Amino acid sequence: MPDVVLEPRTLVEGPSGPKPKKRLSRRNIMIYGTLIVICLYYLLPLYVMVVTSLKGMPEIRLGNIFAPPVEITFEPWVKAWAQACTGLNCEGLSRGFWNSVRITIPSVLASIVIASVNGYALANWRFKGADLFFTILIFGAFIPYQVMLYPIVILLREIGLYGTLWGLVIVHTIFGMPILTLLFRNYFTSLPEELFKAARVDGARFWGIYFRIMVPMSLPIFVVAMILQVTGIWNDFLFGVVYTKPEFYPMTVQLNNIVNSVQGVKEYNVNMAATLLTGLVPLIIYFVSGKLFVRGIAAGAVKG
Amino acid sequence: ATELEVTHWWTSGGEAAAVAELAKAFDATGNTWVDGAIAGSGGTARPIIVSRIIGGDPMGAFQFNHGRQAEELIEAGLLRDMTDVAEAEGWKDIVNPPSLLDGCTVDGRIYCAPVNIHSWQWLWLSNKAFEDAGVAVPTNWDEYVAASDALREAGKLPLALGGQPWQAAGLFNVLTVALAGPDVLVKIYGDGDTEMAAGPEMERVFQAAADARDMSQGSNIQDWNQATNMVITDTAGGQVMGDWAQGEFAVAGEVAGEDYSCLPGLGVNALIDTAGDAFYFPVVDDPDITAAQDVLAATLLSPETQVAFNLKKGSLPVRGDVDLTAANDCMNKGLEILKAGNTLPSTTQLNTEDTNNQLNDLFVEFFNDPSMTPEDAQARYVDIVKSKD
Amino acid sequence: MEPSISIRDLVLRFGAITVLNGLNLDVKQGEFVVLLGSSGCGKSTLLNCIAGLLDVSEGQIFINGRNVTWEEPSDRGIGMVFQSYALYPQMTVEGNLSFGLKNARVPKAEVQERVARAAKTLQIEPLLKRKPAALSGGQRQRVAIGRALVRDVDVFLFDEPLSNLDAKLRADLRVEIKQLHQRLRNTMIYVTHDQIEAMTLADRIAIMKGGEVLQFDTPNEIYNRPASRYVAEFIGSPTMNFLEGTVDLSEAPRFAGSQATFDLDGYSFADRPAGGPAAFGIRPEHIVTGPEAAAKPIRFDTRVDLVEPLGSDTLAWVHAGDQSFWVRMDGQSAVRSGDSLPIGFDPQRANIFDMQTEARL
Amino acid sequence: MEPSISIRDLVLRFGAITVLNGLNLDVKQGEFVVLLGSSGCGKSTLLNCIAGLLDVSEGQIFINGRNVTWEEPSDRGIGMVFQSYALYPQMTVEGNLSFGLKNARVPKAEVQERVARAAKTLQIEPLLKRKPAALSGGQRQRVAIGRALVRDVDVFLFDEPLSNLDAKLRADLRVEIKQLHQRLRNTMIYVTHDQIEAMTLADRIAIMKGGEVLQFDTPNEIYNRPASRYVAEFIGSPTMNFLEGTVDLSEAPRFAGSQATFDLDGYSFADRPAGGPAAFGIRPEHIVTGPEAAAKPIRFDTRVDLVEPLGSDTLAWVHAGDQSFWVRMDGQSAVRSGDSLPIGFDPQRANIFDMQTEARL
Amino acid sequence: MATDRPLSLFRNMAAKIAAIPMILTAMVVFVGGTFWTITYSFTNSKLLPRANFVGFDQYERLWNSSRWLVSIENLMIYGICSLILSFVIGFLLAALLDQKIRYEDAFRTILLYPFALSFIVTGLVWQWILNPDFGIQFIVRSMGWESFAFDPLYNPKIVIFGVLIAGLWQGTGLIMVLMLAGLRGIDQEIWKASRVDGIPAWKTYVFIVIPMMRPVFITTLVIVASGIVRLYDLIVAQTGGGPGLASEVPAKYVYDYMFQGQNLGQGFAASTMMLLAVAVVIIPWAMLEFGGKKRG
Ligand SMILES: Nc1ncnc2c1ncn2[C@@H]1O[C@H](COP(=O)(O)OP(=O)(O)OP(=O)(O)O)[C@@H](O)[C@H]1O
Ligand SMILES: Nc1ncnc2c1ncn2[C@@H]1O[C@H](COP(=O)(O)OP(=O)(O)OP(=O)(O)O)[C@@H](O)[C@H]1O
Ligand SMILES: [Mg+2]
Ligand SMILES: [Mg+2]
Repeated sequence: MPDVVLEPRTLVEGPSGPKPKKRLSRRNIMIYGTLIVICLYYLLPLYVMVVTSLKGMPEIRLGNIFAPPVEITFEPWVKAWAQACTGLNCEGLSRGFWNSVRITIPSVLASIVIASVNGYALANWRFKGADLFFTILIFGAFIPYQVMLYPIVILLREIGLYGTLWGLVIVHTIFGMPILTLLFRNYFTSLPEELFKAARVDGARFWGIYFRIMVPMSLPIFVVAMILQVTGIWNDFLFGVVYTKPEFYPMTVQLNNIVNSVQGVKEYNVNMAATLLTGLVPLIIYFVSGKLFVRGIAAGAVKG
Repeated sequence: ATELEVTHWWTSGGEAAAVAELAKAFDATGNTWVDGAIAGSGGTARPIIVSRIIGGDPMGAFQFNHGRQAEELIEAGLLRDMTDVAEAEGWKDIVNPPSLLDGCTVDGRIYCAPVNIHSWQWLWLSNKAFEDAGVAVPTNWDEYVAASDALREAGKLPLALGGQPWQAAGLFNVLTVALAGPDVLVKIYGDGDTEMAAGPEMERVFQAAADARDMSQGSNIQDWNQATNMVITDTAGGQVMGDWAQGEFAVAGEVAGEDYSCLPGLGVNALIDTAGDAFYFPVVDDPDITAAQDVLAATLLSPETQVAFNLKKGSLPVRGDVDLTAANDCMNKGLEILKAGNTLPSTTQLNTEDTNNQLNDLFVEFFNDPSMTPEDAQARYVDIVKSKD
Repeated sequence: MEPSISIRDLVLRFGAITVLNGLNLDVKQGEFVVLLGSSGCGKSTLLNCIAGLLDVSEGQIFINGRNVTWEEPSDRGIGMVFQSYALYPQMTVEGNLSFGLKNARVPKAEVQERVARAAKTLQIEPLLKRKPAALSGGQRQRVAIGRALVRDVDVFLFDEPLSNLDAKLRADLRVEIKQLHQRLRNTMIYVTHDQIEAMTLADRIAIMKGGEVLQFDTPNEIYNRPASRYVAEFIGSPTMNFLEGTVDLSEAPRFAGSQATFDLDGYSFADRPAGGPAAFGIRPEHIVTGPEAAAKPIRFDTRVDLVEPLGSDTLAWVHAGDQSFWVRMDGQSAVRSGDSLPIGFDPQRANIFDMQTEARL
Repeated sequence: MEPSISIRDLVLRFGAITVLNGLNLDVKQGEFVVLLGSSGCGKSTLLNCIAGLLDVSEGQIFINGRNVTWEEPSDRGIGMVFQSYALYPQMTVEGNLSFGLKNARVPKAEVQERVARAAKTLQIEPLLKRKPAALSGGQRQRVAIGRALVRDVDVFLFDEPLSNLDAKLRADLRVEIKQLHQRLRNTMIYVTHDQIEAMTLADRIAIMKGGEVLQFDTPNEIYNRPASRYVAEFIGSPTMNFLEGTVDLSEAPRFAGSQATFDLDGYSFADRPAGGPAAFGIRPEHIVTGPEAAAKPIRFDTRVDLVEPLGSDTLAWVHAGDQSFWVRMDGQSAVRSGDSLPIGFDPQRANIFDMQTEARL
Repeated sequence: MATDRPLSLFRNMAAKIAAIPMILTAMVVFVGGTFWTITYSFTNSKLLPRANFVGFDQYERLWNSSRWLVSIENLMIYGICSLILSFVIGFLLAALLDQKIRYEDAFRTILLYPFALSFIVTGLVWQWILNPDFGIQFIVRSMGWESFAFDPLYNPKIVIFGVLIAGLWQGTGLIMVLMLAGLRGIDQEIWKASRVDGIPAWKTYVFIVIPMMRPVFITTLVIVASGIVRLYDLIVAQTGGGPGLASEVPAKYVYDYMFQGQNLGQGFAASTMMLLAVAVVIIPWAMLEFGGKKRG
């Protein structure tokens, strides 16, 4: 290193190097302490559910819901999954599981496809009146589901889809549309507009740009939408039961039946096991793709 | 064999066992009962049933409380006219009391098949609880009220009452019948007699309701059968609930008269109403299903089915000509009253669901808010009666 | 020969805001036109109108004599290069280049051939299999140019293609674009707000302001004979120096300023100038300093306020009374802040503007 | 006088990556130092270390003789101005200026007085009640400077403050910053990768590369006697021309290139240069053209490849054999692509670098 | 040749066709359904919708109903508390997680997982934990503190806060993620500037960062507020509206009257009031927020 003329070293005193980082600094204790306490609070219900679902009824009746099981039994899980009765059907949740899968997959796909196309059209192809429709959609986000129950029954009847799986898919698509469209629109708006222009100059049209340019760039937001929809649709009870028939009843109908049909005493352990079993799919999705979820939201979902 | 989907909300232990009897009988005819149980209550199940019918994809049959609930569906021509089956089976002659069939009749045509009689007017008492409290098992409402302090002291809840609105309203209506008499009830609900509603008889009922409110303070439960369970486990002195509670006692293995006592009409007016469940049959295109519907209707009222079903359900059969030797103490009490003709129409027959719903709201509020005076409650009661149609 | 691009009375509004206001422009075949103007003056808007990416509110656009006002961007025979490169991030360079061709259903063999040719022209052959994320800024911009190149278009549109690059790269790519134009001889329209780019690249420059074209002429003409004071100030760094005063055209043209009065011998006036209040403008590099100044017809004795040594040149900010000047001197100049410095210049090198209309006299 | 800022053996690592590697730097009181280097060389990192925004991995930092290595940024007596302005968007200009003071519990009257003074210095008084969103880029940057100004700090740190502005504004603000420095005489450290800014603003420039300081000297020295080939190439636009060949120091120093061989009369060699393979560098503006070229000791007959008229100057890219040169000529030059052009230059003006070490001979 | 301005209807044809599902949903379902609802709110429909108009009778009855008034009051209390608390808690959690901490992923997942569970499940679990006979109250008492009382679900005065506890537990994770995303979007130089200015972190958050997160807050607001208005499942699962009417909410009123009470007209009147309230807030706001500007 030529030419760097240093002053005589008269100054070399006092601290040097990195700040001594106390692993247990007050600040760290506060932060981690708070976080751990909060996390314990958030985990408490899950803990109660798991613990209870592993106890036998006598043990539950003795009290303390927070106490760990003295004798672990998987009986309640077996019962919830395969034996719990609803009316005459004593197959537990297993009966509804595949229905839930059959409902969730097409509903999630359809609602995401439609909402993403909407968001894309709103963000990049702003036609006259687009804002109006969007405002109505946002308004729709606030309409209580119950209000729309009958109008939609009539609608589905008129288009001949009442009672079919596709009718239910349409209903899920409709009610998922407001929030998903908002997310997709915000995301697509945050993508550089020049890309869209470049593609138009390159001769791609509406669908070409959507499929070839936009979709490949939008993995994060698709993950967000997927997670939101899977959760929402999997957990839905009302639509599943109102717009289909027993052959399609989702798992939540069984859950409702198990939880609400009290046979003598409430079998809390079975209820909890059933609850956990029903929540398992969305829970797994959260635990697996939570990271992508956060990234997706950060990637533009919140840029209004 | 035709598959017939039947929707109902009988999912508690006793109820489910009873439904199984229906299904067994129906399956024995060579058809298949497809069970479409929806747990919860009529509130959960009804919109589902109605949606299915409006949506043009109805189930084969469904359960309603007979009375005015299905009126509009019938008027809209969505439900089948079962008069032919009724005539072929001679329901007119066998259904007892005959008023039951009136609930199914619109413009002279019969639209439903009643399956049982459920009466509300029962007080269930835990013998052991009173024993623990050191008082005799009461034989009427007043004794019961008098015993409440002793029960409290013994750490028992005097009166178990679930939090669901219909239970509160039911309790009140039972008190009305017992304390003011059936005529009052029929006048008020049937004729919308507001003077009667505001009158001194009802004042007394409201006072009694306030007593009941005091007695029920501290029931942290929602479902009716949890309340029943408190009586079964002797943690509560008693419960006012319809005869379906009987099914719970039965499932728990309790013996009437020994473990528990029952007082129809609260031991004051030994009367029972004739509410009940009935099956309706939506109009469908498929002739196979129509045929199966006819079979089901007939099966429901067959003597064997009636016996098997009602024993499990704890309700009374709709025909007087069946032999219920297996019936227990309480059931026999009911049968006797029925035989004696001491019946009155049920609130589901007298009121629209709308009125019942308003009554539910009023009484659930009353029973849960000790600051609401009986006078205030009565004033609102009069308003509801005034606006009923 | 008919103009390559011809814009007639173009009006563009965004809601209530009129961004382009009755703009007319004719670009010759093979010409390199630069649109220059300050931020927000409507350059990008105009370019987007030509490309068909914005729907015009009024007026018409012709490309090679064809009215394309309502045609799709891809049918207009244009290629466009953007400031942010706008490469499709999920495709390889090859994919980026061929995307437009595939959309136009060009046969596969031809696609390959054209991509190969473009890649060769731009020397990006080794990059063909990479994704844009793995490219440097300069390489990305080259790919973006390639994307226009493969499509064999008549007209290239550039929207500040070099703004995101650092100075060194910018200079290099500027030369490459210039060479590309010399080789292809396509019509090119190039938006920038960098004067150096404008001056070096353009056959003609259109100076824009508030959605209008103020002057459309060769760089030389714009630099030396700006049509208005705005143009004069806009072009040149440091900016032109102005003396305010009055022009008297009654006899021999004279300029009377607050500090000095002098003859305007040799100044080439525009057609029929009127006299009156005027601004006399002289560029910093047309001012000579020190001994040479004495030989000039107009002279000031100034004091130096600030010196900016650029290495290659030295700029000085000097004043005489309340009149300040930027002066450009040799890079080796030893002048210092506080020195006194005689300066001088020729009226021939000056531009005089009317104070009201701002137009060149 | 003790140095204003003194950096000793500064090491900074991000995880496994060492960004600054034992850096030393002494800045005098009141000096304007510019850190110049290409993107990613660690300029911002160094500045952030000085400001206390990054915890150093090793080494010490002194400000006015005080060891501040572990002090909080606000206690170091520094003010900082950022590229993105970093104004608090929801506060008025006044709020932005006074927020730090209020927080330090400066009495209200004094806050007002200081804000007023800073606003006056920066001529932003009329803007005090506006929010940043209602300001232009230049105004925003002035407010950002004001925020440092009100705090009466000893040292100003600037991180590319002008990069987000357009050329014209950049030039204006550059002058303002220079004048501000002349008035305040604070120590200022200024990061940029714009050479013009560096050359005009700096008392001394530190050229950085890969987390090290390559040369720390006055602009003039750096321009005319770059310590290494990297520095020479980095500074100056167009870049320095190089002829590669061999330096023979045995007798009279001679340079033997592929095209020509010539004496190095008058070249001032560094202390003890070795001969051998070397690059002979000459800046474009030190090359004379046309008839004058004949008088120079080194001459080439070249052909013009490309002409870039800048208005004030004209650049030409010429070649002789396989040796190319950038040449800078007068703005009025009529040279055209394809012309032949004799050029010439002095070895005195040249810089010769060792081919291996890249150091100046 | 495209010389003439084409009919504006046919510009962007593909976009319009692609937007048909959205347009249909908006117009037929949301607008159509709303008008249908409003229309039938003026009838005395019972079990089936019938066009038997009775003027404002349903509304009169609605506003005379103490249950409706209680419902509105509850929704107000719940809504305001839930909005404030979920924003405050969500933000605080996000700020905590934004401190460059280790195991951020784990913490985040834990805070977010309740969102995967339905309100039904949430309501059940919390009903249980809050049950005085074997939940928290029982535990605390059995630890020796006999007079401890915590039975929100059985105390009409505070039952709505019992619901709030569960609602927040379920929903704050999502808010936290949204806020975290917003925080990560803040220009790092702002933080540096405030540190140089010597502004303490909390002040930077309150006075600088939060005001900068407006877009995030808006998206969050839409999500939270729409959830509040539709509050139903949680109430049903946790309290069933009880004790008494103490935790009734409008959506439940609508549902109960439409289906339990078989008085569609009344349910529709209640819905109309809800929709009206939402429209009054949403439409002007959405116009401002989404209309006018071109992009984002
Ligand atoms: N979509 C739009 N809606 C409303 N106004 C717009 C829109 N796009 C651009 N404008 C306005 O039109 C004017 C011209 O914008 P344009 O982008 O053409 O400027 P520009 O000359 O390209 O500027 P820059 O050099 O900054 O790119 C600006 O005032 C801008 O605010
Ligand atoms: N937080 C960080 N973590 C890891 N590496 C970093 C981080 N910040 C900077 N670096 C790396 O340190 C090096 C120096 O970064 P720095 O920002 O100081 O460069 P710079 O000279 O300011 O560049 P520019 O001119 O682009 O601003 C870069 O290679 C960069 O990738
Ligand atoms: Mg632009
Ligand atoms: Mg930097």
